[in-house]
Amino acid sequence: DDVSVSIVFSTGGLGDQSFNDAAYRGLEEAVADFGIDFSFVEPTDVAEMEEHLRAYAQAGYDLVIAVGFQQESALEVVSEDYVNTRFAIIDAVVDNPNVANLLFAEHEGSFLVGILAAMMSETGTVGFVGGIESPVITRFQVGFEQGVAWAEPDVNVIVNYAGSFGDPGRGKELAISQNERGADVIYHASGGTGNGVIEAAAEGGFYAIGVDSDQDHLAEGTVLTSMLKKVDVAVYNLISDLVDGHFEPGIHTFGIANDGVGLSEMRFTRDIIPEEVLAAVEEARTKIAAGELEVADR
Amino acid sequence: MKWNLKNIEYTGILAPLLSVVLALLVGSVFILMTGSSPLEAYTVLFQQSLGSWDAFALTLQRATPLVFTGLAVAFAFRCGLFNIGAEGQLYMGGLAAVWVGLTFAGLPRFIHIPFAIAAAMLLAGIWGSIPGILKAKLGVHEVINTIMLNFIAYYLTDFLVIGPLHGGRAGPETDRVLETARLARLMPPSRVTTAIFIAIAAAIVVYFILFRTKLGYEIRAVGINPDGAQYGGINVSRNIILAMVISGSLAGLAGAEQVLGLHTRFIQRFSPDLGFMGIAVALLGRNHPFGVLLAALLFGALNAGGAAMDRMTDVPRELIVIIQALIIFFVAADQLIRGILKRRRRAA
Amino acid sequence: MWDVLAFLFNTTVLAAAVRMATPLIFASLGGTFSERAGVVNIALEGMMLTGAFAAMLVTYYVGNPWVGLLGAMVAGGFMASIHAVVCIRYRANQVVSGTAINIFAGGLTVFLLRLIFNVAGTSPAVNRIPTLTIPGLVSIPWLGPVLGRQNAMVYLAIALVFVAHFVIFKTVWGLRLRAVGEHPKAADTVGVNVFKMRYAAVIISGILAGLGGAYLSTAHLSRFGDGMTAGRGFIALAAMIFGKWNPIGAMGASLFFGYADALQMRLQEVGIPSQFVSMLPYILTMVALAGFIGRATPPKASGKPYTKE
Amino acid sequence: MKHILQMKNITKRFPGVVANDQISLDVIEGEIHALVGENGSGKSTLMNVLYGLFHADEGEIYVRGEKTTIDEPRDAINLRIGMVFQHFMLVETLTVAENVILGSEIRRGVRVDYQQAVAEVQRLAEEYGLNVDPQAKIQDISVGQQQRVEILKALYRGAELLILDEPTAVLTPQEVEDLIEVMNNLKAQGTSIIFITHKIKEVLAVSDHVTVLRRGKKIGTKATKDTDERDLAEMMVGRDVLLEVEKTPAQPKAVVFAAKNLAIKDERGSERVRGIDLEVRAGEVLGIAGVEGNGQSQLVEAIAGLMPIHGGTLQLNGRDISRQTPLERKQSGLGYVPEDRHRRGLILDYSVADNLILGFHGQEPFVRYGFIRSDRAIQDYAVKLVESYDVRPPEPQYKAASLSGGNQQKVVVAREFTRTPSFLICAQPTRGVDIGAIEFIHKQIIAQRDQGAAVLLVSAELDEILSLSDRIAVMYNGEIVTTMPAEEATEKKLGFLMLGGQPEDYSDANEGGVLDEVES
Ligand SMILES: Nc1ncnc2c1ncn2[C@@H]1O[C@H](COP(=O)(O)OP(=O)(O)OP(=O)(O)O)[C@@H](O)[C@H]1O
Ligand SMILES: Nc1ncnc2c1ncn2[C@@H]1O[C@H](COP(=O)(O)OP(=O)(O)OP(=O)(O)O)[C@@H](O)[C@H]1O
Ligand SMILES: [Mg+2]
Ligand SMILES: [Mg+2]
Repeated sequence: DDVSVSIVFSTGGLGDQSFNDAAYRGLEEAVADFGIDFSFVEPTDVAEMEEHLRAYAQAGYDLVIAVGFQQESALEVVSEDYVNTRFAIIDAVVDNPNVANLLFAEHEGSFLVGILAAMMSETGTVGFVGGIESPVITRFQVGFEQGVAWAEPDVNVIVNYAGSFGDPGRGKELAISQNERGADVIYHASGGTGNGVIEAAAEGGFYAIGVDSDQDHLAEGTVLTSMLKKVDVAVYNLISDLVDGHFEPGIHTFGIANDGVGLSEMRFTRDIIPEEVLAAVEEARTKIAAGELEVADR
Repeated sequence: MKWNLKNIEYTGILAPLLSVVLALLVGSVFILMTGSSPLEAYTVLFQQSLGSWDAFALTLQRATPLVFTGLAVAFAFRCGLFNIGAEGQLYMGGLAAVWVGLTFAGLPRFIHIPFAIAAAMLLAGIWGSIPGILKAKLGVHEVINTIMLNFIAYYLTDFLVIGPLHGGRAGPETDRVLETARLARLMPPSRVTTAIFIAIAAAIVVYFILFRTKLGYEIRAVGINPDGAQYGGINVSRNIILAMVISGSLAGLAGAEQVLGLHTRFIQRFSPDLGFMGIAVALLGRNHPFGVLLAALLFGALNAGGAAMDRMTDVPRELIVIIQALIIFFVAADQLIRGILKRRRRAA
Repeated sequence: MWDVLAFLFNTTVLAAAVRMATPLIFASLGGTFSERAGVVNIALEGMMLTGAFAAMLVTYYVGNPWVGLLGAMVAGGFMASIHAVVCIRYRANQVVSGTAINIFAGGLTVFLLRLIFNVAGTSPAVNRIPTLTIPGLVSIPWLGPVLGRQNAMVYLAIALVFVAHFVIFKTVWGLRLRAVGEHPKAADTVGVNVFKMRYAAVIISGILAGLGGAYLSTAHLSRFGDGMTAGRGFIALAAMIFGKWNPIGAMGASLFFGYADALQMRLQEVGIPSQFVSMLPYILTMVALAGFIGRATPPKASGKPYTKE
Repeated sequence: MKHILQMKNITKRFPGVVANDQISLDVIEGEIHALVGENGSGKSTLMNVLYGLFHADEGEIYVRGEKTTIDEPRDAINLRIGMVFQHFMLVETLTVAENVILGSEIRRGVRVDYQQAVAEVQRLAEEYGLNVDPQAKIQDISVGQQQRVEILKALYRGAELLILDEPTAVLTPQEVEDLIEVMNNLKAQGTSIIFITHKIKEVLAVSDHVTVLRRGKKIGTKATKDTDERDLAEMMVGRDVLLEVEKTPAQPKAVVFAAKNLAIKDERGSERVRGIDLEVRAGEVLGIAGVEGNGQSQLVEAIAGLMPIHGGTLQLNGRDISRQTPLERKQSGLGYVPEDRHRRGLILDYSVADNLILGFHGQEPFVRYGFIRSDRAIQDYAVKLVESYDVRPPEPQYKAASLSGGNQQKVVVAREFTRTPSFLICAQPTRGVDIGAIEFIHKQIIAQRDQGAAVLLVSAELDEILSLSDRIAVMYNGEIVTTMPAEEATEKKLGFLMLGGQPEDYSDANEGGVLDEVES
């Protein structure tokens, strides 16, 4: 019998250049490698989550993956009703024996970004643009701030929230305003809003830093790096484990140590970044991986 | 009690039905463009909304909040006010409900739930009263202020839900409200809660207020002819404010339903534009409470069936949105349908 | 005191205000035409979104963003003509039709994005309408930094405001437009074709809203994003009312919104939670309306379908 | 004898009514042809058919001998037919000149040539003695002036056949005189006119022929000289009509209503009523004569509590009511028939029954427990009123909007009169109402007086003032010029005073108007 996997995405849907897309990439790779049966759904609203999870469980899928914290409470209920189905949830914890919880230490990755930003800044000011303020986005922000402080204690961080994940126009204006206030490296964790941040950087001749997926190509040379949240890897591994017959419930944390988060390859910017900056990033990376450097998540 | 069905102005069930059919026909063109089968898609759409009890339960669940927001918009319309702010009022209602739901431990169910609902209605009513007061006293157009208050409500609840009211979860949401504040599910696992009864009761109460009370008489008079109403000894300002308060509190019920029933918590920006859909529901229902019930049911079915269509077919979810829009178009433009029907009849 | 003033009238803030206001100006002008003719256009949001998409699409294929603008105008006009037919010919409720257009546009743009580019969410980057430097203007102190170097569409928007003012208040067509929105039957009895006027006005409103969308996708930015109008159509609606259904008023109101927003972006640091700062433009608007503006009377026939015997 | 217009066997049906049933109408070139009939008899409908607003179900139209089809107002305009509507077709927010030229604008390129337009309107206005300010907005000018704008619109378009649908209903006596002069002028220049009116005197004074309609059917056409008041009245109503109001001398009792030093400003802050003193006693009718726009409307609205006062006091039955809400004033015994029944008097979308309780809708027995309506009680009450006030059709559930003007007025009168108010204000109580209904309403007003009500009658209709009032006050420019017993008043004298003449300057020598000639 073929293994069958289904995914319920978060309301951002496919095309978010963030974890939905990443999860889908992981699924696609797994399909290519293992030839599994699969199905997915892109809900438009939080209220739908429970019925989709339930329907997939009911339909007998071996693994049902819930993408995003929005599905936490829905999965809590459904995973109790279908104890023989295996579930996974990204970015949240549902403490049931048939649920694997995939958590990402965005703050750790953001810490590295902060180092890069602080050291690349010539003005002594860097910026952060968030989407809608929430605990997850705050993790990006505080990780970034700690990284900046660790590398260059005097560098100032300007923080703005756009109030939306889908307003690139506002993202651009926020970046311009931060730039006018001196920021010359701006990190965004704001979904589609961030496209505007990157455009502003390209136009204004300063640096932007992408998030979640590799956004370096969006403006070559302008996007210094992207903070990768490797949901694709996590999903692929999860399916691969399932195929091999050792699905493991419980909490799986993806951080620096297991390469679950990290920086992009910096294909277009590696030449611009001085050696000592990369060295500092590497130093922090190894320290965090070794547990010598602790990054707070709030 | 004599139902005043004349107000619904539906000459028959035929026209709306035909509208839906026509919308599906046009929608099938889009589906064919993606290479999927319209027949398969529509079979799912129907079966998963009305095809079984479970499906119908889902439809009911989706319809419930729309009944409230539809009634809210319709009520304001009856007083000549265009309440685009049901969305914001809904959030404020949800906010009050979740606060009461989280805070007052030890209350028995039969007190805790009404208390939470009342709080939702109160806060949402106050939120609705702001554009009402500004309109009545200063003549500021309610459309602007209701739009503005939507944004303010988003940001206010955004803040509270990750700040003072934030729960122990990863997401921007509160903890679940206390057991005693949760609306009971009628036929688990479906999430149809007792809110469905509140919705029906609300429609009846709104009908009653509008058409069977002195207050309704005055509110409608103000809506039709404020000068005439003033002449008739009706306090126009007071009725405008009151209508907005009631409208707001109805939208607040939608918030309470979502928070105490569906999600059992307040999730940041949980509403999928329920307030805005309420506008369409109200107008499709001809601003009559029973028309609103029917229109909400239609939308509920589209939502329920549409979600399943996304899951069970290859039709992308945008198409479902498009088909929903088409159905609204055709149902709204029922003159078109009537025209076709008339021509048929004449030809026959 | 001086600090505050310097901050409030900072040229970078004002320049940002102009940029933020531009899409609102286009769309609120559009709304003005439509409502002046008696058709409520709550669909500005959807028409903007369609325009934003079409501008990107055409520019993507043609390469020339000016041609993209034409595409936006056609697309906005097309959406508007649906609204027009449904509202004018079939006398549907204008608000319902508008709501449906908004939903439709949201679905259609992503549907096409997927069909054409096989992506959802964000389109590829395209060429942009250039930024212009106005030689004389740019060197004037204070005004220069604000208005001297802006995207060509900013100037287009401002120019269109005055064109619209001229059209509505000085031309034969404008006279008829105003008559049709106030008292269609009166216009009818003197031989003005009410339906034709309304069709024209609604389609113009779609064209303008489409331009507003195009500004977002091919002037301010260089790609289309799912739902990138982000409620601007509704703000434009408010601006239209705030501006009392006058082009110049609509521009003023749009600038006010833009300004409040630009100010808000620079305020997010003083220790108050970001959400409260984000509320500022909306609160300011309410205060301004309550304090200084007062009553605004819509065109009398707006929202009412016209029926002939 | 050339016909400019022949309408043959026109039939127009509305759901449930045949508004025009095989009606034929011949208008001779250069004549004034009066068209009369009760409210709802089909006059406006016939004219709307002629003007292209309604499409006849059957029948033919010949203009200047040629068969034509008129689908659009534009067709009518091209045939040089002009129409002045009963409910004005004016855009309130536009200026006079803009309204006149709308649809046939004077252009300069794409622009409207406003300068030229204003000059042209000015010229026309002077030529026909239709004085209005071309640059004023419609919303700022009086109803009489709006009427002139309507006529100017038709003249501007070169109308050779002019339809005037109840043009005099809203005019003051002087304005009527002026209009008649205009009509005669036009006739002299070859314009043919169809003239709709409810006032037989006017028919007799200006028309050459008169056609009478009743319940959608044509009763007949007569040469005006071959008919008289009584004859026409009977043709219209189908029975003998009492043309004079029968009443006994008043027996005034205690003062019911008193205004002292009353001052009122309008929304723009200009003073419309300047220190008026007024007393109305139980059992008398005090008539206020005045040219419209001299503060009568404001006076009445302020007494009813619908407009703030800026000075002075209002007393009803000895109590100060100037701070009371409109509702409290009603409850203190004030009844009010407003001049604009569409704007003030009725909620047109409400049923007749619901309109009959407007203002009392919060009282027993219509409402129980202060909140819940009793449909039974409302229905019973409405049935009774509809019957005793002869509202047609006698269906309390019909929307007020679907009633004819006369019947709408009866609804208002029924509502206000039934409550036997101690103080009753009647503003233009018979405007636009047919003679049968006028007779009825007049009787009711006298009946109220005889039951002891104090009645304040405001009317632009001098006939009405003279025949109903026991005392007459003349208002001019916000002040009461003089008050006199009705016996001392004549139409001429009132007319003189209404135009600003001082009582002491009046002599009987003033020349008479056209209408006097037909006074029987
Ligand atoms: N648009 C319409 N829809 C339905 N019925 C109508 C319409 N217009 C007129 N009627 C009906 O046609 C009949 C004739 O009305 P019409 O307006 O021609 O009367 P009229 O003689 O002008 O009355 P009045 O003296 O009050 O002006 C009435 O019964 C009226 O109710
Ligand atoms: N939709 C309708 N349904 C039924 N009757 C209508 C409708 N619209 C108009 N009428 C009737 O048609 C007739 C003609 O309308 P018109 O506008 O001439 O008013 P009217 O009653 O003559 O007004 P007034 O005498 O108050 O000036 C009126 O009797 C009116 O009540
Ligand atoms: Mg008439
Ligand atoms: Mg009439």
